[in-house]
Amino acid sequence: MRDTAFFRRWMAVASAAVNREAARLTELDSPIGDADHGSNMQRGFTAVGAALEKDAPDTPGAVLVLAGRTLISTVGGASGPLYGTLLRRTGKALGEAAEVSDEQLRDALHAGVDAVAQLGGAAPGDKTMLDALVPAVDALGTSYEAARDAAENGALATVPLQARKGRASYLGERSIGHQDPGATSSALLIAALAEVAAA
Amino acid sequence: MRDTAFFRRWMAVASAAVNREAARLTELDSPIGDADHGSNMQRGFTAVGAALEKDAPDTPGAVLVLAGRTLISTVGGASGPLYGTLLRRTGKALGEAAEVSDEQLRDALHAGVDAVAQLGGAAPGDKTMLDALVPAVDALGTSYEAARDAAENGALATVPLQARKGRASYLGERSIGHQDPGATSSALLIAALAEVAAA
Amino acid sequence: MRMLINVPETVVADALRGMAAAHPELTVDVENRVVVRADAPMAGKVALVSGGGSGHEPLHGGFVGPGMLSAACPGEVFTSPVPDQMVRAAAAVDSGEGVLFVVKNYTGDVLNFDMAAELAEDEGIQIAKVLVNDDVAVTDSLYTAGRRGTGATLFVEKLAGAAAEEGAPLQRVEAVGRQANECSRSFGIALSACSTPAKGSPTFDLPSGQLELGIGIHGEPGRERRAMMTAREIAEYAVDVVLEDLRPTRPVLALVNGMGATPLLELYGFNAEVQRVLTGRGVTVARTLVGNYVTSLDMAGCSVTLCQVDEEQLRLWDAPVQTAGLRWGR
Amino acid sequence: MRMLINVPETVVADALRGMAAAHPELTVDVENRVVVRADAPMAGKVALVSGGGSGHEPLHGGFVGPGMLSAACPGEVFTSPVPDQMVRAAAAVDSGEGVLFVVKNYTGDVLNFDMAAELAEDEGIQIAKVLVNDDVAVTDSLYTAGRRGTGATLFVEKLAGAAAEEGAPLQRVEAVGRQANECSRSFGIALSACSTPAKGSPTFDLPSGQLELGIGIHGEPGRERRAMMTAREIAEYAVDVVLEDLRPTRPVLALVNGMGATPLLELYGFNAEVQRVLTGRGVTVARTLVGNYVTSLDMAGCSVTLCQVDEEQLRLWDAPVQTAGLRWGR
Ligand SMILES: Nc1ncnc2c1ncn2[C@@H]1O[C@H](COP(=O)(O)OP(=O)(O)O)[C@@H](O)[C@H]1O
Ligand SMILES: Nc1ncnc2c1ncn2[C@@H]1O[C@H](COP(=O)(O)OP(=O)(O)O)[C@@H](O)[C@H]1O
Ligand SMILES: [Mg+2]
Ligand SMILES: [Mg+2]
Ligand SMILES: [Mg+2]
Ligand SMILES: [Mg+2]
Repeated sequence: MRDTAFFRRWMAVASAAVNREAARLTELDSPIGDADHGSNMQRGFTAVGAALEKDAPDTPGAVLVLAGRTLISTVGGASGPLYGTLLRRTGKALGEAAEVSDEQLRDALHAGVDAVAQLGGAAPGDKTMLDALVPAVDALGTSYEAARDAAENGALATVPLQARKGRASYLGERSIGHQDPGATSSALLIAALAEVAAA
Repeated sequence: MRDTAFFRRWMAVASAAVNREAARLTELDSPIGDADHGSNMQRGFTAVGAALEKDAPDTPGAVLVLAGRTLISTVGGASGPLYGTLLRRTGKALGEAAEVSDEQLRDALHAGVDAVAQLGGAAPGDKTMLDALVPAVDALGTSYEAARDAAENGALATVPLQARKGRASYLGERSIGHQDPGATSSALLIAALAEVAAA
Repeated sequence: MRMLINVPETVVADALRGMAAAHPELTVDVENRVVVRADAPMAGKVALVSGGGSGHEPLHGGFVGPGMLSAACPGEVFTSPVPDQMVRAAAAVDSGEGVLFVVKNYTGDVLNFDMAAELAEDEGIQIAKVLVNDDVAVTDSLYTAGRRGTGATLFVEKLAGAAAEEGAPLQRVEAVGRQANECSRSFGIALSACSTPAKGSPTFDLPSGQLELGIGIHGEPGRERRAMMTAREIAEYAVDVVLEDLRPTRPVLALVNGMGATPLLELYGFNAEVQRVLTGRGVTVARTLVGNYVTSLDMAGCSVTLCQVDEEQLRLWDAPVQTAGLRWGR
Repeated sequence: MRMLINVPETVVADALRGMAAAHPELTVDVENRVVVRADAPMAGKVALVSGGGSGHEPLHGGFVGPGMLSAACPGEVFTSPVPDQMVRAAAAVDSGEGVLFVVKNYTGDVLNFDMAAELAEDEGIQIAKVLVNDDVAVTDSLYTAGRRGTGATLFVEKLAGAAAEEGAPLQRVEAVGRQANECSRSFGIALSACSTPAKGSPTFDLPSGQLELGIGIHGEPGRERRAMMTAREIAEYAVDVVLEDLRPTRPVLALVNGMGATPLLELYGFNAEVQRVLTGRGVTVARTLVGNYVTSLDMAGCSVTLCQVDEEQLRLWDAPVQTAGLRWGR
C-alpha cells in the first residue's frame, strides 16, 4: 500500500528531476515550440512543493489534487492545464483513502491520462505528452520499471513523428526529427514515480 | 593655364575615385563615426556630375561654384557644407576668367581651405579633413605631386590623433588609432587634381 | 545574452511595476498579474478581458483603456496566463453586463481561458468568448492546432472594445469581435529569431541572408525558409497569401506590424510596398496602421494583417481609443 | 544583411511613401523630403521645423502634427538633411509669424541649419533656432563638438510646439524650447550596435556579454565598454550620471527611451528600476514616457532623459498633441 508520504516523495523527486532537466526541456521546446517548457515545469513544481509544505494534505488523493490545482494556477501554457488535470483527476480517482494499492493507483492514473486526452483532444501519435503517458500507464500492469521504460521509449519515439497538436503542429513536416518536450517531461514524472516505488 | 575642361576632368576623376573608395570611406567612418561618409560623398559627386552635365558651366570658377552648391544641396552631414564651401569658395576666388594659372588655382584653394576652417572651427591636428587639406595647399607651391603626397601623408597622420571636432570627438581617447574618413576623402580629391594636372 | 533585464524570473513582474509607474490611468496588480482600467467596472457596460503570454507588447496590457480592453492578463513570456488571473480580471471589471474574453487560438490560451470561463460563471459572471485565428500560414487545420491568433487580435479588441464603450450588450459585443476575426487574415515573416529571457539565446538558428516565411508570434520558426527577399518581394508574397484566403470585396484596414526589432523606417518602407501591391490587386485601403503592435520580443520581421470592413466596422475603428499603445479621437 | 528594404539607396524615399500612405493628415513631399502638417500654414501661429538624419524614427516625422512640429526634414540615414529641405519646409509652414528651427547639436545639423536659416531669412522668413545638446556622456565640450542632442529633442519639440499651438510669439516659443533643453539631460546605453543600410553590418563590434556606456544615437560606440550589467545597475548608473549634471530641484519628466530593438517588455522593466532610483534620490517624477521615441535603427539599448519642469512647463507637456508618434489630449 502507498501512503501520503509516498505521494509527497513522488512530487519531490519529480520536482528535483524537473529542476535538473529544465534547461534541456526548454532546449527541446526551441526548434518546435516557444522555448518555455522547462521554465514552465520548474515554476509549477516549485509551487507544488511550497503548496504541499503549506497545506500539508493528509491523503494520497489530496496530495495529487492539490498538486494538480497548483499546476493549473501557476504554469499556464498548454502544459499547465494538461498536467494539472492529469494530477487532479488522478487524485480525485484515488478518493479519500489514507493508503492506496498499486492497482488503485494504476486505475487512477488511467483516469487521469484519459482526462488529458479528452481536454487536449490529442491521441498517441500526435507527438504530445500522451505518447509517453499512454504507454506508461498501460505498462503499469507489469511494473513501475516497465512503465518508466515505456514512457522513456515513448518520448524517444516522438522524434520521427509529425506533430498534430500544440505549437509544434504549426511547423508541419518541419516538426519531424525533434523530440517532443512534453513527452520528455512526462517520462521524467513517470521515472520519478518508479524511483519512489522502488525505494 | 587651366581651362574649364580641366576642372570638369578634375571633378570627373574625383567622382570616380569616390565611387571606387566609397565602401572604404564608410568603413573608416564606422569605428569613429556613423558609417555614412562613403555614401555621402558618392551621392554628392554623382549629383555634381549630373549638374555639370546639365548646366554646362563655362568657366573654371563656375564649374567649382556649381559643384560646391550641388554638394551643399545633396550631401548633408558635416561633409556636405564643408566640401561644398571648399569648392564654392575656391570657385568664387577664381573669378570669371576662362583660364586660370596654377598660381591662381593655388591661391583660390587657399581661400577655399580657409573658408572650411572658419566654417567648421577646426584646425590641423583636430583629426579632420583639414589635416589633409592644409598640408596639401601648402605643398602646392612645390608641385601637384607634392600636394598629393602631403594630403596622403596628412590623412595617414590622423591615425594617432585624438579627434576634437565632428562626431569622432565624442569618443575621446577611443578615437585614437583610426584614420579620419574626411581626411581620407580629401586626399582622394587632391590626388584627382594631381592626376588631371599630370595628364 | 544582450537583454535589459535583472533576472529572467522577474521579467514580467518588473515590466508590470514599470508599467504601473508610467500609467497612472491603469490599476496594475503586480502580484496577481492583472492590468485594469482604473475606472472599471463601468456601470452598464460590457467588459472586455484579454491576455496571453508576455513578449508581444504593447499587446495586451497596452490596449487597456477607454475604447478597447477593460483588463489584460499577462502570462510569463510566451506562456498563456493561468485561469486565476482571468477570473480575477473578470471579477474586477464586470458591472453585471457580462465579460467578453478575447482569446488567441493557442492550445494553452484556449485551455486556460476555458477553465477560467467555467470558474467565472460559477461566480455568477456572464462570460462570452471570441477566438482569434487569423494566421493563414497555418494551412491544414485538420492536422494542426488550428490557425494561430496574431495581428487580428488588435482589430478584434479595437472593434469589440468600441462597441462595448458605446454600451452594446454582451451578445452584440461578442458578434462584433467574432466578425472582426472572420474578416481578418494575417501572414508573418521573420528576418531573425528572437531570444526569450529563459533561454537567453535565439530560439532558432536563422543565418543572415535567409528569412522565415509564415512565422507566428512566439519565436517559432515558420513553415518555409528562403534566401533573403527585398521588401517589395516580401510584400507581394505576404499580401497575396492573405488576399487569396480573405478574398475581400470591401475596403480593408491594413496593419503593417513590426515584430519588435525592425526599425520604423523599414516598416514604413515596407508599407509603401504593401500599399502598392494592394492597389495593384484592386483592393481599397480604408485605414493603415504601421508600427510595433503585436510583437515577438526582439525578433526582426513583420506581419501584414488585413481586415475587410463595412461602414459600421469602419465607424467602430475610427471611434476614440485611449490606451498606452493605441490612441486617437475624443 | 537582415533588413526589410529594397536597396539602401531608396530607404528614405520608400519610408516617406509608406508614411504618406499611412497618414493622410500629413503632406509628404517624397521628392523633396519634407513632411508637413496638412493644415499648415496655420494663420497667426509660429511654426516649428526640425529635422536630422533618418534612422531615429518616430523622431522627427512622427512628431509632426497639432501641438508639436509643423514640418520635418528627414536626411539620409544618420546624415543631416540639406539646407534646401529646411528652406522648403520653412516656406511651406510660415504664416508670417516666423519659424523656429529645432536643431540637434551635431556638426552636420548645425552647419546645414545655419545655411538654411540664412537662405530663409533672405526669402523674408523670420527664423529662430534652438540647439538641443542634452547628452551628458560628452563631457569635455572644449575638446569635442559639444554635447550631442538626443532624447531632450522630444521635450523641446513638445513644449515649444505646445506654446506655438497656443499662439505664443516666436521669441516666446524659442524661449520655451531653449528652457526645455536647458532643463534636460540624457544618457544612453547600447547592448548591441546597429546596422546602417549603407554598411549592411553592425557599425561597431560589441561582443555579447558587453555593453557600451554613453552612446549617442548614430550607431557610434560610447565612451566606455563594460561587462554586461543588470537593468538595475544600468538604471543606477544612467540616472546618477544624469542627476549629477542636472541637479534637479523640481519634479521631472522622465523619458525611458528604447534605441529600437529592445522589447517594450524590457523597457518597462527598466523603467521600474529608473523609478526606484529616482525615488531613492528624492526626485519626484511628474510624468513618465516609456517607448521607442528617439531610436538608432535596430540598436538594442536604451536612454534616460530627465527634464525638470515648473508648473507652466508641465502644463505645456500635458497640452494636447496629435502626431503619429505622440498623441494625447484634445
Ligand atoms: N492538445 C494537447 N494534448 C496533449 N499534450 C499537448 C497538447 N498540446 C501541447 N501538448 C504538450 O504540451 C507541450 C508543450 O508545453 P509548454 O511548452 O509548457 O506549453 P506551450 O506549448 O503553451 O508553450 C508539448 O510538448 C506537448 O507535449
Ligand atoms: N568641424 C569640422 N571641420 C572640418 N572637418 C570636419 C568637421 N567635422 C567633421 N569634419 C569632417 O567630416 C568627416 C565626416 O563626414 P561625414 O561622415 O560625411 O559627416 P557626418 O559626421 O555628419 O556623418 C570627418 O571625418 C571629418 O574629416
Ligand atoms: Mg512551450
Ligand atoms: Mg559620418
Ligand atoms: Mg508557451
Ligand atoms: Mg552622418
